[in-house]
Amino acid sequence: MLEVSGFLINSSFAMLLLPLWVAVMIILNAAVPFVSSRKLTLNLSLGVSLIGIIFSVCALYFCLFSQNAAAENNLLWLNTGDLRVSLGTLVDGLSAVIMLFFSVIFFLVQVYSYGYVKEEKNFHRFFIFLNLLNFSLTGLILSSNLVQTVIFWELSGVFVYFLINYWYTKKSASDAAKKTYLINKIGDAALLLGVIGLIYFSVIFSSAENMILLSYSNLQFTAETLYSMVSGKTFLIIAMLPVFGAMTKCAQFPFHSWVVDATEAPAPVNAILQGVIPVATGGLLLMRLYPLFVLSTEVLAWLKIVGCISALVFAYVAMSQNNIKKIFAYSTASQLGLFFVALGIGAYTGAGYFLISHGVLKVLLVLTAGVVVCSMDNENDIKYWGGLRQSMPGVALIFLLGSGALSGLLFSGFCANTLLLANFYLQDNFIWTVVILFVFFMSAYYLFRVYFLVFEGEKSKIELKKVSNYMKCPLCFLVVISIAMAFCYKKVFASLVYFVSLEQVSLSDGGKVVMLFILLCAVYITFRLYMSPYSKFMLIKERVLNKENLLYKLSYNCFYIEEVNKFLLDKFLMKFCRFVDFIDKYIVNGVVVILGLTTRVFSYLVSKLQNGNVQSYLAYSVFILAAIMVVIVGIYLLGSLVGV
Amino acid sequence: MEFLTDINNAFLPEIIIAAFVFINIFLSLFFNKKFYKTSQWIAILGILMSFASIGFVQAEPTYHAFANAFISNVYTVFFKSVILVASFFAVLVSHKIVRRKRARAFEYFAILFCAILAAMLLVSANDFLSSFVSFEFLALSCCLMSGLIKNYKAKEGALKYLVCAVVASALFLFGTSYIYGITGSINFDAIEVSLQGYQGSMLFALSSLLVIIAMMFKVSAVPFVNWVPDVYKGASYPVGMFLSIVPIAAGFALLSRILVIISNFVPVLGVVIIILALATIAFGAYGALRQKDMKRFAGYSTIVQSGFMLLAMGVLSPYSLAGMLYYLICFLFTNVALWAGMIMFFNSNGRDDMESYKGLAYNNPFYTTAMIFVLMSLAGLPPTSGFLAKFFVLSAIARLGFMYIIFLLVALLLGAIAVCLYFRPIKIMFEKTTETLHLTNKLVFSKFVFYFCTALTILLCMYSSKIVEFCELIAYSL
Amino acid sequence: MNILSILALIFSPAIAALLILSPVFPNNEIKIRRFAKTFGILHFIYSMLFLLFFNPTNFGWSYQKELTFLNTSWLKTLGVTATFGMDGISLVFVLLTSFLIMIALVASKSMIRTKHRIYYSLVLVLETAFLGVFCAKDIFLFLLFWELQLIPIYFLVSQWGDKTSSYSAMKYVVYTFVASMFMFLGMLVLYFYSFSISGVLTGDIESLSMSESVFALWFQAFIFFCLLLGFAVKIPIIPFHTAVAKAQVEAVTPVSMLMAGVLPVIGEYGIIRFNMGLFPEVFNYFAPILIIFGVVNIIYGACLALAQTDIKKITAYAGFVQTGFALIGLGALTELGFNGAVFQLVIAGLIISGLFMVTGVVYLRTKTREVSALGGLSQVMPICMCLGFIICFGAVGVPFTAGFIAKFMNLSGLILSDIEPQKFIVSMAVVSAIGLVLNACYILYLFHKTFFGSVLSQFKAESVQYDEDGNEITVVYPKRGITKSEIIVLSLLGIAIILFGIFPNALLDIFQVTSDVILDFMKV
Amino acid sequence: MSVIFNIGLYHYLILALILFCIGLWGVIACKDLIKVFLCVNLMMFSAALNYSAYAVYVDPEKINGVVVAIFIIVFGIINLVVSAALLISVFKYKKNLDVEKITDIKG
Repeated sequence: MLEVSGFLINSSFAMLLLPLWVAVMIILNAAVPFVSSRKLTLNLSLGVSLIGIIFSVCALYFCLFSQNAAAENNLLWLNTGDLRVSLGTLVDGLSAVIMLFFSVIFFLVQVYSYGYVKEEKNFHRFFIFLNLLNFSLTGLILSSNLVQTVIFWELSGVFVYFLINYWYTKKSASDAAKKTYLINKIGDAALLLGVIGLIYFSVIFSSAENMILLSYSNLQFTAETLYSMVSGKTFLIIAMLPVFGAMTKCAQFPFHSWVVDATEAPAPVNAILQGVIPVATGGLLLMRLYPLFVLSTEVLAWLKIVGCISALVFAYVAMSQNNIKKIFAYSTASQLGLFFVALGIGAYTGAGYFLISHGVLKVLLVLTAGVVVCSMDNENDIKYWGGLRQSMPGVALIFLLGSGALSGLLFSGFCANTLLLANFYLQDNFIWTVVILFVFFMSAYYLFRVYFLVFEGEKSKIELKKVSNYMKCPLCFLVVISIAMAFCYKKVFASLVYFVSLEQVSLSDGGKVVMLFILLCAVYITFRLYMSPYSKFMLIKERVLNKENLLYKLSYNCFYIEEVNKFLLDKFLMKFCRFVDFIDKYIVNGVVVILGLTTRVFSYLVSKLQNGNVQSYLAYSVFILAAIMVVIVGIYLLGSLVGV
Repeated sequence: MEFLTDINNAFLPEIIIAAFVFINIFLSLFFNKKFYKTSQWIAILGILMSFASIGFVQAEPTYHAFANAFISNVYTVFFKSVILVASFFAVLVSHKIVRRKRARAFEYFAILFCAILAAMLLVSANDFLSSFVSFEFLALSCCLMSGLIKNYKAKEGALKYLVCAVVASALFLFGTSYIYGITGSINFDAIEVSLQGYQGSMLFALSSLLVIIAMMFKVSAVPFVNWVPDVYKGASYPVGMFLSIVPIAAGFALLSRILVIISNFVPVLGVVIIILALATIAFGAYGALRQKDMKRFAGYSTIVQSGFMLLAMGVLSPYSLAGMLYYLICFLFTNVALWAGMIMFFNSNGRDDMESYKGLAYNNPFYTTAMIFVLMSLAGLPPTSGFLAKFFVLSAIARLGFMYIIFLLVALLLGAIAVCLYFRPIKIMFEKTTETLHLTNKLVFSKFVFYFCTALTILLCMYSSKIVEFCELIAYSL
Repeated sequence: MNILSILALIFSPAIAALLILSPVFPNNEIKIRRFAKTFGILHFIYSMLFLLFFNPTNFGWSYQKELTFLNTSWLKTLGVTATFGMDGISLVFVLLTSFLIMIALVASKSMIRTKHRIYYSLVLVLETAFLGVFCAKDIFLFLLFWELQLIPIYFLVSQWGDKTSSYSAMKYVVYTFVASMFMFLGMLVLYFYSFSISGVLTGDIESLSMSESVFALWFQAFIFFCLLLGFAVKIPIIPFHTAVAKAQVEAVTPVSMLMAGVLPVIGEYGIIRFNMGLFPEVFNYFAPILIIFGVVNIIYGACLALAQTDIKKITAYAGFVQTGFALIGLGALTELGFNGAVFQLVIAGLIISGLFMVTGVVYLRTKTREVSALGGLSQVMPICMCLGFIICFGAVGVPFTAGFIAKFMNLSGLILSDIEPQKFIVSMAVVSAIGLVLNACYILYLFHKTFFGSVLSQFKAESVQYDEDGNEITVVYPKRGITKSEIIVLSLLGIAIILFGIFPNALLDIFQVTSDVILDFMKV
Repeated sequence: MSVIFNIGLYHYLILALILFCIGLWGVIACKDLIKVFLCVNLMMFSAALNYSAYAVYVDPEKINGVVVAIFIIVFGIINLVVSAALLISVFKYKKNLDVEKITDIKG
């Protein structure tokens, strides 16, 4: 078994290129007009994902049982000047775990997607880009060095862009795609800049010829050298820039708005965006670069602050939204905020587990919501829904389990939440503990609010459409995964994903009870508010959940962040651009125009001079002659004066 | 018999031209309807004979003829051949004028030959008297030529030319009279001898300035420049072509020879000439920018070109002189080509305003292409000889020293404006128009001149090495 | 290699142009076009042969050849010779030029409707001028070919462009000419002062580079800036861009492609060859200025592009941004930056001409360039959009397109630079990273406004058909879609962009040794 | 008094200069073309005066200046002849010899 997995890992380049090849095959499939078959496309891409799963299981096995914890393959790609960039694969615990998560989820999402888009005209395009995304994310997860990460990082952004832009005739969708890409581009630029800064130091300090540039396997060394060599400020800037990259991909404040707008995308894409992308890009990057961050308390503090703001703000915002997709989007931002806080506080393993667990559950929820939305004829507003449990009990159950798990009551979500809480609690950090509990509370509130509003209560009038089984099966699998995850934390996850200098902790039973109590409180409040009206709660509902109430308005409009952004863009950036345009048109160009005009004026003067009167011609000549004579006489007089 | 030896050794071409003047006058007495057509052939014959006889002239070492009044050396021979070539082209393209003049065609050629003779004399004049005589002679014959055709504008042009010419010669005389007074001699060689050890004085400076300014009339440079477009407009095309080259070449020959003698004693003269040259270029360039008439445009263009040649005069080293000579050669062919092109156009539809060139490119691509090359050469753009010529002249200034860089810069920028003005006719030729214009020119001669000279403008750029060497050789002989 | 004559490489286009112009050639639009196209392809293949036999580890000039007339040098007495040669950088640019000319000739099929004879011959003459600049070994030969470009460009812009293109062509020519006059001034001064020092009158670049280091520094700086001004207008560096932008916008598409693709390369080639090659000391001193210019190009260009509503203007300004990155690389004075600059130049040539092609295709169909009048074209011209997106992402700098590598190299070259103070370099890098984001902004803005959203009624497909399954297929009206030649153009550009994105060393290895030599020279 | 009556070279020169200036002034200021030509002649003759004065005082052996002066007189007359011819033909068209009227070609 170890040999087999070793062989597979050594051929990991093939694993990387497989999705690309499949994408090409699908293009060919789509290009041949009459033979093109949708099933073939599905089978091809499912096949790739399956191979991915096998590969990652092997990788996991390899990492668990092999002596050398990491396997690395590298290929020199760009060699110029001092720069020697390699592309390669690195299979270690972290990448194996995330690879497994990714390939499994991707497999399920693809199955779901088939059900989702099988009627669409551009069916093949969807799968082409799914496979390309698969390629880029595989490359990202397996990347052996930071430069490669940058490359695949940006690449994944492009394919995400295309996936969101799937319905490009819809203006909102294409705008959302643009926004997503551009916001991510900010992160890309920051990350690129950070990596270039790191390159500077690694080229200068470690000039070993055959070393892989910014390789992850000796990142620790690089980071420590860097820390010892440069000033704290420089180090902080360099370490901070990748954090910004991760913030955009993980939709942290203030780069969150793309994930909200991207809900225009098809549901599977949405699931990938909220579940897979943060794990495979931002999360992975942060965990990879953790050796760098650990050295600077400022960076960790920054992680904490950003995460805390996002977690609180977006959880709060999610509580009042009506669009189901937006609720999940804000929920994603909020939960990933928790991940940031966890990393900031030093809970490396716990944060990783939380991240993956959240990924699985968020995919589950978004996909479930997708099923519901599909059957409700693309109605997103939960106010018009209700009582769906009768018509689709299975989905309702899955949704209930999913929200329970995500809010931390069940399965892997419970494990993840307890882990986080333990880390906060054990570090004697009371304020953080309160904050995180508050976030848990709010999460439970908005998740169950959705459940109650959608599946319980009065039945809505909208007629239900039949939903393909392709869309329903993956949901069950996801629940199973979540359950399975709950059991393999200690044996598998914690032994693979760890940070050497940080110890792993677990929550005491008392803490678990407290947490469960708070969560149940939240569920109860929600239940009382939305399910069985209770007079006292109704009062709250009328007072607080009122369109006129400031708190509610803030929550409903997401603290007007979007408006502020828009204001900045329209009033500031565009004004500035127009100002530059003005300068260009009237000043830079104006100088040229004026020069041209002077030429014209001169030529006009000359033509006026040429008045046809021969006497004036003579007069000009005599005048010039006299002028030169005067000058010469002057020179001679001056000369004689000086001579005297 | 010394007289005859002089003629044989130094004056053969001039004598042949003079003989043809008389032949022409004589022939003009016999009027016959068919006979006048031969006048052009006779003129061609005269010029060819004269050109051939240049080979018999003593050029090395310098030959002093007629009691040292005229000289003959490589330098003068070069200018004489330039003048003869230019006149040859002028004769070739005067077919139309011969037809129009009919009986008086011989008179026309007689005056033309007078002008050639005068120009050649001016080139080889070696004292103030001979230079003044040929100066006046050239002015008068050019004046008569430009007033030859029967319309008011020609007369007005001729009148303006005459007024300017006589004032210029008066200035010339007045200036030379003081130099005569200072040196006690009118002969250039004697002046050079007597000036040895001379410190220079204000009077000398002023008088040489007068002489130089008077010469500016011949080379059509500032300050005696305003007559140029008016006279060209009045004159007929072949005369315009002649005027735009021959007097200028002759003027430069004399100017350079006078400058060689006096420039050492007048320190600011070089700068004055450079400034005048720059002013000339500016005047020509700015004046041509608004021009609507092709003939006047050609006039301004001539001013620009002569300004560039004058620029080389301000430096007066063998190098710059060689540059000037090379420029002159290029200018000769390019300008001939320009005028020939204009003549071709004029002969086919009798119009000379620039607007009538509209849309020419679409029906006469070959003509247009050639014309573009000509204009590019005048503008100094590659791959034509004009580019090299400008390069040569400007490099002479660059060689002078860092203080002259400002002049160089101004010259270059004015050159850029010159590009602007030479693009104008091209632009007009490419403008869209409804009427189709065909050049119905059946005259082989003007066609030949046009295309031949255009080809030369390009070839001169490529096979320039030998020519530049040749020019340097000539410049050293001065 | 006997068959590889650099003279044939340079002058064959001009000869082909003469052949087209000559009365012997049939005045048949199709024949002229085919001939020109075939010639372009053959010329590209021929120049590829040069690459095949090129020894990339060669230090000096290869394929040297002097053009003699009657067995004497061109201007022997003035020390000016017509010597041509190629080193790695020249070769790369020659290949680019040949490729872009080929592309432009293919693209001309649908864009050029009148005066084919003159058009194709002018393009070929322009090619000779371009190649001559890259291969000239003598400053005056360089100048000759430099100014030779103006004439074809003038006609190409004015005759086949928009209504006001005549004016802008004139403006362009005069503006460039004025700047090149400064360059001329610098060259003349250099030529004579090196003569006064070395005693040899020569215009040969290599010999010149030996002598000028004796000059006073301020004098070197004077010449340096004279030359730089000439090159700056060609590139264009920002305050000198107005005429260039206008001409690019108003020219017909293939001409815009050539102008935006090759002219910046020529300008920066001049900087590399003269400013770096002749004045290393001064260049070391003034390199930060180049970086500032580069950053200004990026930011100012991007802001301008964002404020425009004309798709071609946006594209033109996008070109400025691209060249700005190359300027940064040049100014950084590191091997990485230098290689990145050369790489970026080649890639910018491909990318910007590609963008111009896309906008040209759109303009040809829709007859409008206003963003507000466009929209939803993805449904009527999907192929154009797909190919356009490759180029667009090349411009944005997405990995595995060449644009990414170029920008990555330039930025890291900048960071690695030794220029003091460090703060300056860092802030410049940060600003140019912001430029990266803005760059993406306007390019996506352009593409979204043009291609996405609901299709405007005037662009709707003419008819709708159904396939066997009953699905609706929009049948694109032939005039509105895209022609074969356009597909070829766009896909060739796209392939090139992706190819160099995946195998950057294929391009880099050609000129690395040359750039090493130049940079070693800089360090002395 | 002796300065005035002992006539020497400078008297001639100053006289010539005055004549020249008058001539120049006349050329520029006279509206009548005939006057203009006469003034030109005045200028030329002033030069002739210079030449002959110098011939006597500076170059007494060869007296080249006198020869020049004679030529100047001859050419002055030739000028007048040619100008007369031109003036007549211009007068035919314009019925006028005012300089300011003869401005058909301009611009």
